[in-house]
Amino acid sequence: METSYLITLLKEISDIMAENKEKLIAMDGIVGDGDLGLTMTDGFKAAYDAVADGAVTDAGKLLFAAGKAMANKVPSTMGSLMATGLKQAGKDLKGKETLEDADIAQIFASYEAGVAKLGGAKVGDKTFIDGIHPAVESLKASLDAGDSLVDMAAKAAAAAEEGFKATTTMLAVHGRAATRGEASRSLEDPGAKVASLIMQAFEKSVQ
Amino acid sequence: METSYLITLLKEISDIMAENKEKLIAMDGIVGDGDLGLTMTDGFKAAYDAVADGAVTDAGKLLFAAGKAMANKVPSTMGSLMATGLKQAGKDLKGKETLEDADIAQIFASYEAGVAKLGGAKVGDKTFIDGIHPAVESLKASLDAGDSLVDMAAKAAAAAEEGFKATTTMLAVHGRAATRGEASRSLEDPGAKVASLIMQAFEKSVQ
Amino acid sequence: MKKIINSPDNYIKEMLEGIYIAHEDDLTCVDGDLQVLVTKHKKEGKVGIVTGGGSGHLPLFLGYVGKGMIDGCAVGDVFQSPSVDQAIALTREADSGAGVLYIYGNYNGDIFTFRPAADEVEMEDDIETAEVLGADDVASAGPSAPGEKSTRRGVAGIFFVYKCAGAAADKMLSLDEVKRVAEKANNNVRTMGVALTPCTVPRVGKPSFEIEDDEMEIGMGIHGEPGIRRGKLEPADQIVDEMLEKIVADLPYENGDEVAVLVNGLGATPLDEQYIVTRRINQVLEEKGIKVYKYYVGEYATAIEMAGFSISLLKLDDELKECIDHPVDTPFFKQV
Amino acid sequence: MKKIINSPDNYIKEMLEGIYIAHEDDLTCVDGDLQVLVTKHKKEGKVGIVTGGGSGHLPLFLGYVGKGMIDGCAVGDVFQSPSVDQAIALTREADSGAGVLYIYGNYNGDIFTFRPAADEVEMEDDIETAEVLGADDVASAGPSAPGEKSTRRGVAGIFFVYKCAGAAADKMLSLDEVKRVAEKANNNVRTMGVALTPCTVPRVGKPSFEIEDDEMEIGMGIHGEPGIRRGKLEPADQIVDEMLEKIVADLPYENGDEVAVLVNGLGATPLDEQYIVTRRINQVLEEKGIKVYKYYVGEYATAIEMAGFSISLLKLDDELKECIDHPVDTPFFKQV
Ligand SMILES: Nc1ncnc2c1ncn2[C@@H]1O[C@H](COP(=O)(O)OP(=O)(O)O)[C@@H](O)[C@H]1O
Ligand SMILES: Nc1ncnc2c1ncn2[C@@H]1O[C@H](COP(=O)(O)OP(=O)(O)O)[C@@H](O)[C@H]1O
Ligand SMILES: [Mg+2]
Ligand SMILES: [Mg+2]
Ligand SMILES: [Mg+2]
Ligand SMILES: [Mg+2]
Repeated sequence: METSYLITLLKEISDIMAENKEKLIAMDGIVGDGDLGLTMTDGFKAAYDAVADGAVTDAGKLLFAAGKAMANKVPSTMGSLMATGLKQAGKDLKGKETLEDADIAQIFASYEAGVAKLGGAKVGDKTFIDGIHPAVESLKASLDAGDSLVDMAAKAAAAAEEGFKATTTMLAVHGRAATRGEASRSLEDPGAKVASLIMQAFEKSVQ
Repeated sequence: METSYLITLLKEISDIMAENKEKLIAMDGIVGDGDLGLTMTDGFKAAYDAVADGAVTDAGKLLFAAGKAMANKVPSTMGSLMATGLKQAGKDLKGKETLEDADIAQIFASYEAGVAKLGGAKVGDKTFIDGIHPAVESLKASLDAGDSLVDMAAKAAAAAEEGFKATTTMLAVHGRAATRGEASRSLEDPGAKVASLIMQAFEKSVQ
Repeated sequence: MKKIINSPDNYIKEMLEGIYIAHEDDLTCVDGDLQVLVTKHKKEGKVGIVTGGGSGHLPLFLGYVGKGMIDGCAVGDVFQSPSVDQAIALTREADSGAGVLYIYGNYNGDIFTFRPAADEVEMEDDIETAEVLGADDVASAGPSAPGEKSTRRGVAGIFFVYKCAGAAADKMLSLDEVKRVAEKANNNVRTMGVALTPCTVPRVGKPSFEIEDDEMEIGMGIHGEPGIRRGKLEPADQIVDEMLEKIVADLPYENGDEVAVLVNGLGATPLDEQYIVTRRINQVLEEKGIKVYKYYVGEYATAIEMAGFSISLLKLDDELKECIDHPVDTPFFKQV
Repeated sequence: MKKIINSPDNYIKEMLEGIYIAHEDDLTCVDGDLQVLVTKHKKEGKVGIVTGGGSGHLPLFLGYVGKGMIDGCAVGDVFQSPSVDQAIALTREADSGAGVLYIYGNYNGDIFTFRPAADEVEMEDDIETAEVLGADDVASAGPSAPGEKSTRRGVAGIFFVYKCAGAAADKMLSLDEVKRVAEKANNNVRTMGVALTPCTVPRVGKPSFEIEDDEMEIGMGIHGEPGIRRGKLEPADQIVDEMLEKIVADLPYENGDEVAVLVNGLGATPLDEQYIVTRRINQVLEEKGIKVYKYYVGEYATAIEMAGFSISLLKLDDELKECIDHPVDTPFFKQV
């Protein structure tokens, strides 16, 4: 695949955040300050806009530039984490001018690693990680199983959505939601929803 | 009549203001700042309380003391004007230990004169004066005609109420209501309503 | 009524107790009456400046009692005048032989308090007094004919009158001179306000007026009295333009004239919005060739928890500029 | 949403423009970026103190940039962090050879901004940096175990950290010493807030939470996040008692200990109510044998137009008392 596919992917992510803007505001309004819809919409749009012209063809440089744009645009908790995920993916894919399925899987693995490194959250902490991690695991399994890209994406999206749904069993330990202790358990984590949306966008991008 | 009648009169005035507290707040809320119900209730109560024990029997001193108490309690526009009316009546009745009907009429004439002197409002300026003035005129006429006190009071109360109603034809020139120019004309003047209430209380006090 | 209070009846008392606690080093009351408040830093031989009016306008009026500004203040209940006796006690305390200047808003309630008080201290204590009545609210009445007394109400612009008179007194000018400076400031200041929400007098318990979620009241009174126009809420720039149009037209300006500007929040307006307003004021005055010597932005005269703001312009000459520059140290307002 | 603005998208830009206009003599921006703000009165050889965080908290954070306090501030969009690049530009400007201390709230968004910036200026510019993270909100998390980093958020109490660190830096102490003083203040300050109404982020357009007319939210976050208890609105004294109970219990006090107290309005709370609260605080602390060295009352850290207040207590020793007494002159806060 050409690296211009990454522009399509970023466009799908940007679009899905815009479509879910109000939903994310509402979800974050319950556990946090309600800004997530704004930061995700503006941030992924900035990421896409920065590379939309196709001038950069190196996959790594493209993802890193997208991350940098997002970091400058929406330097909030999730904004910085998502930007760092993109930048980490950029670092790890540097030099690639075409993309294999394994590279695509690597993008999300790097993305998760970047977020985990900056934020220090572990699986089960009721964060973005709980949405993205099952998806990354699913991508690895699909690679091993030789699934088609379309199947890989569909399974990963389903895994992310499941991971998101499972956050209603977890106790928040990061950010404002942690204040609420046991009362936080039954609430959905909005950052994990973002992970699920990213994977849905991925699924669309390969159809 | 004994000068203790003045205590009864002040009690009736105090009571009628308390009964009309919300109504005065609402009326003043339309043209002014809405405080009139508070100041009239608190002020006339303070006036009554100051003399209720009957220790002072000089009609003049009694009225003056009532006015002073009111002045200290509610030093607002109408509060000061009403206090000054009481104090003027006090000055003019000084030395009286019993009251003739003419003295009673004089109380209200002095009251009007005190208010007019401090406030400088003329008949037709859409103020308290437009309620009290017709009542004072009516009292004079009743005296000349030899009406009973009960009749005097009833006629004066009716005159005050008519005076109050007539304020809806006048243009405000004093206080905040004046800002509104022609738009003020159709509005009832809350200060004139106070005059009408005072005269209603007077009517009750002689029954 | 959503307020952090204990009871409406104790509102003023408890508020004043808090003020004396927080500003113990600077403020004290006269004869145990919390409502009569004077500076602890009395300057002997200086003209005393005192003021007064209703509560509910903090930091007006009592917040300006201090070094370089005014010497004392009598406050009444919410939106109510202090009493004659309180004004008398205040005057006696503020005088240190050079006489006392009353600066208060042009409002019958307060006039009925301070004039009798002045009569009494002149008669009984031989204290020389003078008065200047703040009358800056262009929305409250038309301009007065030459020689006629103004029927306009005093609002936030009285801050500038305190500031200039306070500086003049601090420079040890005579009562006549301090009065002249105060009058000059008073004649040179114009204000207009706009309200977005009403305020609630604690003892009344309900809002002073009703207003729709998308409406504003231009020219409302500082007690929440009806203004000159009720209309749809407009963008900040448009509101500022309408207000400045009225303010600037009311006093002739020439190209190059200088002003001090007060952008005043009425109680519930975020500072952010006040600065958005400041930005536009600057643009408009620049266009009109009026130079801004100094900006004051913040809550200077409120109407309890009203949302909205007012703009005051003070036209300056060299003498007033010097007064504006004079340092001040009061509980609520400090200028270094 | 009832706001005096032009458009939500221009809210920050126009607000900042107004700030630079009104405080032209004291503040300037770095490289034309309005969101990176520094004092015009840079003191050579002094440790630079910088801060940053989201807009919507005026006068926090940028209002404390000035003499005797902090040197610069990077502000983000409403309730959003500034960017790493902005923090880098700010640090470079604030350094004058003695190093730079970051004081900002313990909040991931800001940590993700300032830590990478510190890495970069240390690497590229050889600027020595240190950081102290405000973590005073006792309602935001339990106390941290010894040695563990706090998970509490920073709120109004950061004012005291600025104040003390600012004084230390102004006395030309070293970076290590300024950091030590800042840390001491930070460890000694506790805050708790209560909200009566929500606030509306302009670009969101609707209130951050819903609350009944007779309810309050105890321990709400400074962005309007849910607090620790939603309940019926109580009398002021009762609210204060509950808050002080939590605040005082969180840090051991001995009879005779001295504190500085900050009573902070969240944006729409009248000063009157803040003084009613002050009065009660004084009563309670007196009962507990805690002596108040100084009160600060007013809007120090807001949540746009939220109604409510917070109480911060700073436990003092002789060194911190000296810092508290140090004069300050910033656009929003002056102490003579
Ligand atoms: N350390 C972390 N690692 C990963 N995700 C995190 C971390 N902390 C918080 N999050 C995610 O961030 C989301 C909130 O993001 P955001 O709205 O930007 O926070 P805030 O407004 O408090 O800055 C949470 O729902 C959670 O999923
Ligand atoms: N100069 C005056 N003489 C007589 N009555 C007056 C005068 N000025 C105002 N009033 C009366 O006062 C009433 C308002 O009183 P009040 O509510 O105390 O005023 P405010 O709240 O503006 O001080 C008006 O309705 C009017 O009748
Ligand atoms: Mg959020
Ligand atoms: Mg946020
Ligand atoms: Mg009134
Ligand atoms: Mg009234």
